Amino acid sequence: MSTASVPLPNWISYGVLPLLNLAVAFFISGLVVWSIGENPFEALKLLIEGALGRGEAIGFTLFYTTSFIFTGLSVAVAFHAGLFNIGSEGQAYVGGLGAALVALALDHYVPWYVTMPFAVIGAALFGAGWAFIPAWLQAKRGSHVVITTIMFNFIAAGLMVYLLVNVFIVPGKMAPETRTFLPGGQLPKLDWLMALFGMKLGPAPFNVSFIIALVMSYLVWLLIWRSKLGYEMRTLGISPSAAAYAGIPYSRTVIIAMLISGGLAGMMALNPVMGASARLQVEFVAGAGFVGIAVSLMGRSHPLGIIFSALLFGILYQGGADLSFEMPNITREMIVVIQGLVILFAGALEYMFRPAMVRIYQQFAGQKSGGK
Amino acid sequence: MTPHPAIELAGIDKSFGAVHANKNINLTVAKGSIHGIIGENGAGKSTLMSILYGFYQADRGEIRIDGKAVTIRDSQTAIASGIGMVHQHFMLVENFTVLENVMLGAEGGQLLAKGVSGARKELKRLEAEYGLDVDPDAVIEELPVGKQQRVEILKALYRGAEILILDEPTGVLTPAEADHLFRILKVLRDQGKTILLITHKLREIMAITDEVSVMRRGEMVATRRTAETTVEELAELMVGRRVLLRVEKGEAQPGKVLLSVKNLTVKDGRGVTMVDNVSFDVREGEILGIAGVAGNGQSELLEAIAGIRKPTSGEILIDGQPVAGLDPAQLRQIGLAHIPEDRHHMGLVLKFEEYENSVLGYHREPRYGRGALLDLDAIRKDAEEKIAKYDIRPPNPRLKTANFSGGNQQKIVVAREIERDPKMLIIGQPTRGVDIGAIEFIHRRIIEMREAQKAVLLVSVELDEIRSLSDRIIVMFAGKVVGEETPDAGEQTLGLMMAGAV
Amino acid sequence: MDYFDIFVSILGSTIRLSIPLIFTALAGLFSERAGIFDIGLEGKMLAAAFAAACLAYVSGNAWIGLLGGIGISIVFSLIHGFASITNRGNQIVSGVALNFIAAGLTVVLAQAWFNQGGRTPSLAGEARFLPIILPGVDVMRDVPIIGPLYANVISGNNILTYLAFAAVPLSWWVLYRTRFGLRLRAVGENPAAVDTAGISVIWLRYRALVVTGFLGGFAGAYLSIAQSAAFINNMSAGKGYIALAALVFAKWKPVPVMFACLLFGFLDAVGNFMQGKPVPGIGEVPVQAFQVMPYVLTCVLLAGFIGIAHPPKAGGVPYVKER
Amino acid sequence: AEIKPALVYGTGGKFDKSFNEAAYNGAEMYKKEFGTEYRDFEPTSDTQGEQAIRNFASKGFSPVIAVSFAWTSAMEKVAAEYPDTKFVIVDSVVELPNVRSVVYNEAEGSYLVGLLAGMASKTGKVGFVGGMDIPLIRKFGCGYAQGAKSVKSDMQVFQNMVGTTGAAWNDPVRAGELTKNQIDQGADVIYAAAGASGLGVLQTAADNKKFSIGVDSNQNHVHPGSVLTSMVKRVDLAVYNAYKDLAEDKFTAGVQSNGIKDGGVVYAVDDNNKALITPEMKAAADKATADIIAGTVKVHDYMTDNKCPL
Ligand SMILES: Nc1ncnc2c1ncn2[C@@H]1O[C@H](COP(=O)(O)OP(=O)(O)OP(=O)(O)O)[C@@H](O)[C@H]1O
Ligand SMILES: Nc1ncnc2c1ncn2[C@@H]1O[C@H](COP(=O)(O)OP(=O)(O)OP(=O)(O)O)[C@@H](O)[C@H]1O
Ligand SMILES: [Mg+2]
Ligand SMILES: [Mg+2]
Repeated sequence: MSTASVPLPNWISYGVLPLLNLAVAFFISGLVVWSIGENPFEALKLLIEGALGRGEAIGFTLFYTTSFIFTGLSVAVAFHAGLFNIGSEGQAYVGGLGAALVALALDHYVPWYVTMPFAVIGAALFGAGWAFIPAWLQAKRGSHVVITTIMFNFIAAGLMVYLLVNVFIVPGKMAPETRTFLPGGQLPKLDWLMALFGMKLGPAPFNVSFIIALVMSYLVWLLIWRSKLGYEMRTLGISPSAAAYAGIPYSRTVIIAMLISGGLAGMMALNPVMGASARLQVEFVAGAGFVGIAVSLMGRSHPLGIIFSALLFGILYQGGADLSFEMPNITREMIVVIQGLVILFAGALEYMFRPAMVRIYQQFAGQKSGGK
Repeated sequence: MTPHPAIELAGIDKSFGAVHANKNINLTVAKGSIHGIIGENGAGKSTLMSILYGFYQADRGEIRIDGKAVTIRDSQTAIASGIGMVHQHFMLVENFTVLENVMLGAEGGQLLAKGVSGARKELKRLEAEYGLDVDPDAVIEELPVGKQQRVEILKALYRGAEILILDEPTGVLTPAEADHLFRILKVLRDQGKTILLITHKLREIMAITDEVSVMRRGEMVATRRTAETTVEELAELMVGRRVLLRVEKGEAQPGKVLLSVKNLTVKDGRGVTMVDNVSFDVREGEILGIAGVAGNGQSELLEAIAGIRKPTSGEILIDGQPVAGLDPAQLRQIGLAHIPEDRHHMGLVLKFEEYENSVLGYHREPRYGRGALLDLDAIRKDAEEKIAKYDIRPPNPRLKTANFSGGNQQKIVVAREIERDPKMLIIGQPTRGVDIGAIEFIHRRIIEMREAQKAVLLVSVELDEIRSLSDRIIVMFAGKVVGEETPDAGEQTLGLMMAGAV
Repeated sequence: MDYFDIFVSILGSTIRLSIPLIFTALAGLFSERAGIFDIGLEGKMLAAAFAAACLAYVSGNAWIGLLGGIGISIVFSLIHGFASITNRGNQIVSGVALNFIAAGLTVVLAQAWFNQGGRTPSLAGEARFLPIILPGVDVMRDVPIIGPLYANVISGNNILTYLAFAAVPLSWWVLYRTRFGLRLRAVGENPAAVDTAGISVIWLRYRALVVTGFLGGFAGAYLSIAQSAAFINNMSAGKGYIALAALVFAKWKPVPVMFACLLFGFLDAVGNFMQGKPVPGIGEVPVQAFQVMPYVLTCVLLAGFIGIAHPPKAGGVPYVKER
Repeated sequence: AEIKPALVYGTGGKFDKSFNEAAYNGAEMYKKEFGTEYRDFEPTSDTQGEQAIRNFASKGFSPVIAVSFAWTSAMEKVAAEYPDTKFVIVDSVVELPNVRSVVYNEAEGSYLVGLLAGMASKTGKVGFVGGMDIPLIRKFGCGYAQGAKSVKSDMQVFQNMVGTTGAAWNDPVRAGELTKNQIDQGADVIYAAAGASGLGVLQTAADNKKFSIGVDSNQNHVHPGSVLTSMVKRVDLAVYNAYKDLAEDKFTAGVQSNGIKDGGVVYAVDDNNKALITPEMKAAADKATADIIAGTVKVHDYMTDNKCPL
């Protein structure tokens, strides 16, 4: 009890403790791997090689990272306003519709760099739109945003499939997906960036949306820690009663926070839809919205932390794909397990090691002061 | 052979991190007596009682009940040792009936059916014996606080408590309810029960205790027979120096009416009328005090004026303009500052750094940043100035607000609201949980506001505070204004009004 | 097929689809009334379905499968308790994490053990809970109205169905007529009151979570070894969340919980039935519209358009002793 | 010559007792016969499928077979990147010089089992439960309905889809519930074209003592006596032949369309269902087969115009 209030320096709170939690999550993942009869160290080696071994692998890793930065930011922005947005998945899905509509409309006429800003806006608008109803319900009716956003993930899946199957499908084609965008509707790959480091990107779909993601990270940082709106969101997130006292309008702030969150989730669609497959496909989000939760918790809802934890999950996803390729006994769902363990240890059990850490720290600090 | 004392505490010591809440406490309480414990906020009274009731474990020291050393590990062992406690905040399940609350933890078997009839009988007996009447089937949240407290006492007695601890039991009671409580306590004592009474009200100590102990900064500094001491001596023992009971201030120079409340009615979330057709004016250069027992609508009134709560009907005028529809931000813009009752939940965001709290509510003003962004340098500089001027310690705007003490936290709020140079100031409980030095400082600031011809509306449950600061006093009871008095009105008069007896 | 037959058919379908919801919602009832939010019901159901299928397959006995489902579901509950009671972590985050772990681990293990693409082998005979034909069905069948109802709705369900309906009054009884129930309801409203009454809040909440795990195990087992004959990747398909919505709708009371779950089951059944059939006055409605119906309805319910629900007061807040 | 074959399954998983399992059986058949080891991979998402195909290609595997239309765009990309590698895609068409596209005329196969269903039905009502609602599956349903109605023009055909996302391939509970609905409405033969969800259809039909029809692989053994027959797509042959052709240097690219004529789609008869197919049924099916081959009976392919003329 008494240790709960002892302040720890930031490098422990934001550095050592998350890493410790992460280590435990990985340790348990290793046990799972071991229990199904594979060598966890071998698996780790394969995973890291698969994610970082070659230029192409790094390209894939960064491709996944890009998606996770967007969804991580999405979850984080809502989190700062005290909202747990589990709907990034569905918002990204609907965001893909916005991006695709822009690409389909413009790709015949203009080059990609003209399409891009419109696509960013389109994706963000559609993602935000999908977040609006849960946001409104939370703001005005007090319906818990956790459940409504989960429901909206399901509804998004129904809606998108309906559109793809009945509206966008190319006649005679099997897969429910739009036509392939022309280069005017595609985001170019970042070969040159990789070449700068003397690596070849190969076919990896690492593309311009990575840069958009970095820009968004900066903007989110600016929003949360430097803007008046961000200040209001944080106030509301920590203490709704203080926000009411300060005259920060609850409904408006909740809705704006969710709209920004949904917009960021929607932008995630740029990466797979316009950057990789150049078409809108069913289920293209593939769980990235849920990964965003883990990314945001790992990264302590700070854009810089999010970039690093998105990279971590990028490595996990790419390396995991390669791992399951090399060790067919380990299916890709192993990544979902690791993801769950990270959320458990970095999120729900984040304080588990704090008391022990406080004791160690106090001993250490005590020795130092005792020495003088 | 002389009987053992009911309670003996020897060398009790307890720290919370750096806070040394109880230092080597020794205390002896005779059986069949009422023993008072007094001390300033944070002196360690509640901590000591919590140790006795098994909520906390002492770091050192021994507890003897009836001469036998006991280790009180948890509330269960405390109950088994015959100790009952009535907490400052009632420990009742609000949507349960009285009977269910009394039975909770003493159900008398796996199935409820068996215990219920026994419990009813026992409640009847206790009612007859001690005059503790409550309807066993009433739901707690529908009972007035005085009755809720009786349920707490019944709970303890039902478990066979021989020792009863009451922590600030009268803070929420009207004088009449308090009198009723004291009658009950005397009956209990006469039946041989031992009572430990924590209170801030020296008058109550004098009225019903047999002995009184004084705590200061974690230490037990004195124990006196009540009959052999005086209020003045106790006050001095408590604070460690002579106490100024009145604040120095000049004649009031009231100007034009600045704040006017007309027929205001406010209902709470459940539709219960909390403020009932209240009207009053506050002029420039005067302090209007609102006295009343906590929970009689003062909080809701303040919140309605501050724009946090929507009034159901009636008017609020500032400078003659109706403002009832405005939100707190707009009200700040027209010069209304608000020091809220509850700094932890309203006035401050405890997880923020100090400087972030120093602009809470004013963060949209151009001097703290143009456009959409905040100018952190300007805010920090501003915060540093306030820290210096208000002697906020430690003087570090980057420190987390939760790490300041209560008094200093209150100063952060006061500095923010007063330094804005508002036209009018509304204040709730300005010195609750604040140490004596800070109290004097804050009182001086409030007087200065009045001297600068601001309108000040002060709500406090501390009659002394109201009487020493206000130029006029209105009393609220059950949501209504029951009368207006001058500060010279006798305590008795005000007390009767607060009880709704006028 | 006349309207009455349709009605009977939909009613039968409603019951089959409601059972996992009833078990799960009752499971949630116990943890939420004790003040622990449990968004991890979905994961419990999934994990239990997997364990039940595995054990039923290995042992060839459905009851052993059921025990396995209950066991793993309780383990999940206890982890949730460890995070949210012992370590005072965020209950929603913990629940979400457990959902992920269940979704992933079931497939990883199923693949490693059975190599069937994340499924368990099909079960047959004793390894499943088979429909029970109640006595007198053949005699009753031709009685108008009651006959078809008896034969097609009341009879012909598996034992878990009957247990689900028995669990409703039993839950009510435990909650309102036993000491455990009184304390459980109290701890969800005001844990401090329970603590000062000399009852351990932690132990009480853990016990509530064990009950949650116990009931969650039935839900999972129903999916994999009664309703179908194997565990399939993600077979809970959001039912845990729907059950949660039913719980809110039912204002955390056992009997209304049953009716709320029946309502969701009914919607699902109607949706299935209406698929590909024109709706009078509207024409053919896309299947997706029916499929998203329960989710839309959940949002409508949560929005309080049908009465506002007050959750247990202490729900979601870790208990810290006040000073 | 020695080859280094690889196989990438669809997202339903290797042992779905259906489509993917057929491909697996083909590869196993080749392995047993020629002793050549092969590598296979079960992707669970679209990006992953593409990566797997590319991984195999880059590691020198050839031919790389990808079963499922879901890998169409992946195949287009990867095959262009590795022009010297041979690829095979099943259920879709990729027009590249190093790709063999194997497609089936499921409409014809479904017509045949529809005909059998119509003859086996005592109620005059039959059912179809599809997996994910996509044109390919509607093509199954449409062919089936045509076959059933060829028996009796007022034959009632209930058609349901399990879902609209990939999860629909993996939801036997809902599939079973849809089946039960159809049974309640009077259907007594139900055709499942729903991947792993189909197992729920077969199960429910067996539980209710009705007939079901399996798909892709021969599923007659799943519930002997209840599975009337299976509409088999010889994906196993496609895999086997691709390996064999390359090993014998006879590999050809281009579209390989398999209908009734070439034995690419058949209805399965084995010991498990011999008793269920009466001589009349067999005769009718044989006649229909001949008519289709001769062109006197034209089975409409839903995917040519996204319509079913019924
Ligand atoms: N759980 C705790 N953790 C840390 N510090 C605590 C805790 N409980 C009490 N304290 C500190 O211990 C000291 C004594 O507090 P206590 O509540 O006993 O005072 P008190 O005399 O009852 O005051 P009051 O008159 O305000 O009720 C204070 O400084 C308080 O802040
Ligand atoms: N419950 C607690 N948990 C953690 N720290 C506490 C607690 N109570 C007090 N402190 C810390 O102990 C120190 C001294 O507190 P102090 O007794 O002056 O406050 P206080 O007057 O009791 O405040 P308040 O009455 O407003 O709660 C401060 O740093 C305060 O933040
Ligand atoms: Mg205090
Ligand atoms: Mg106290």
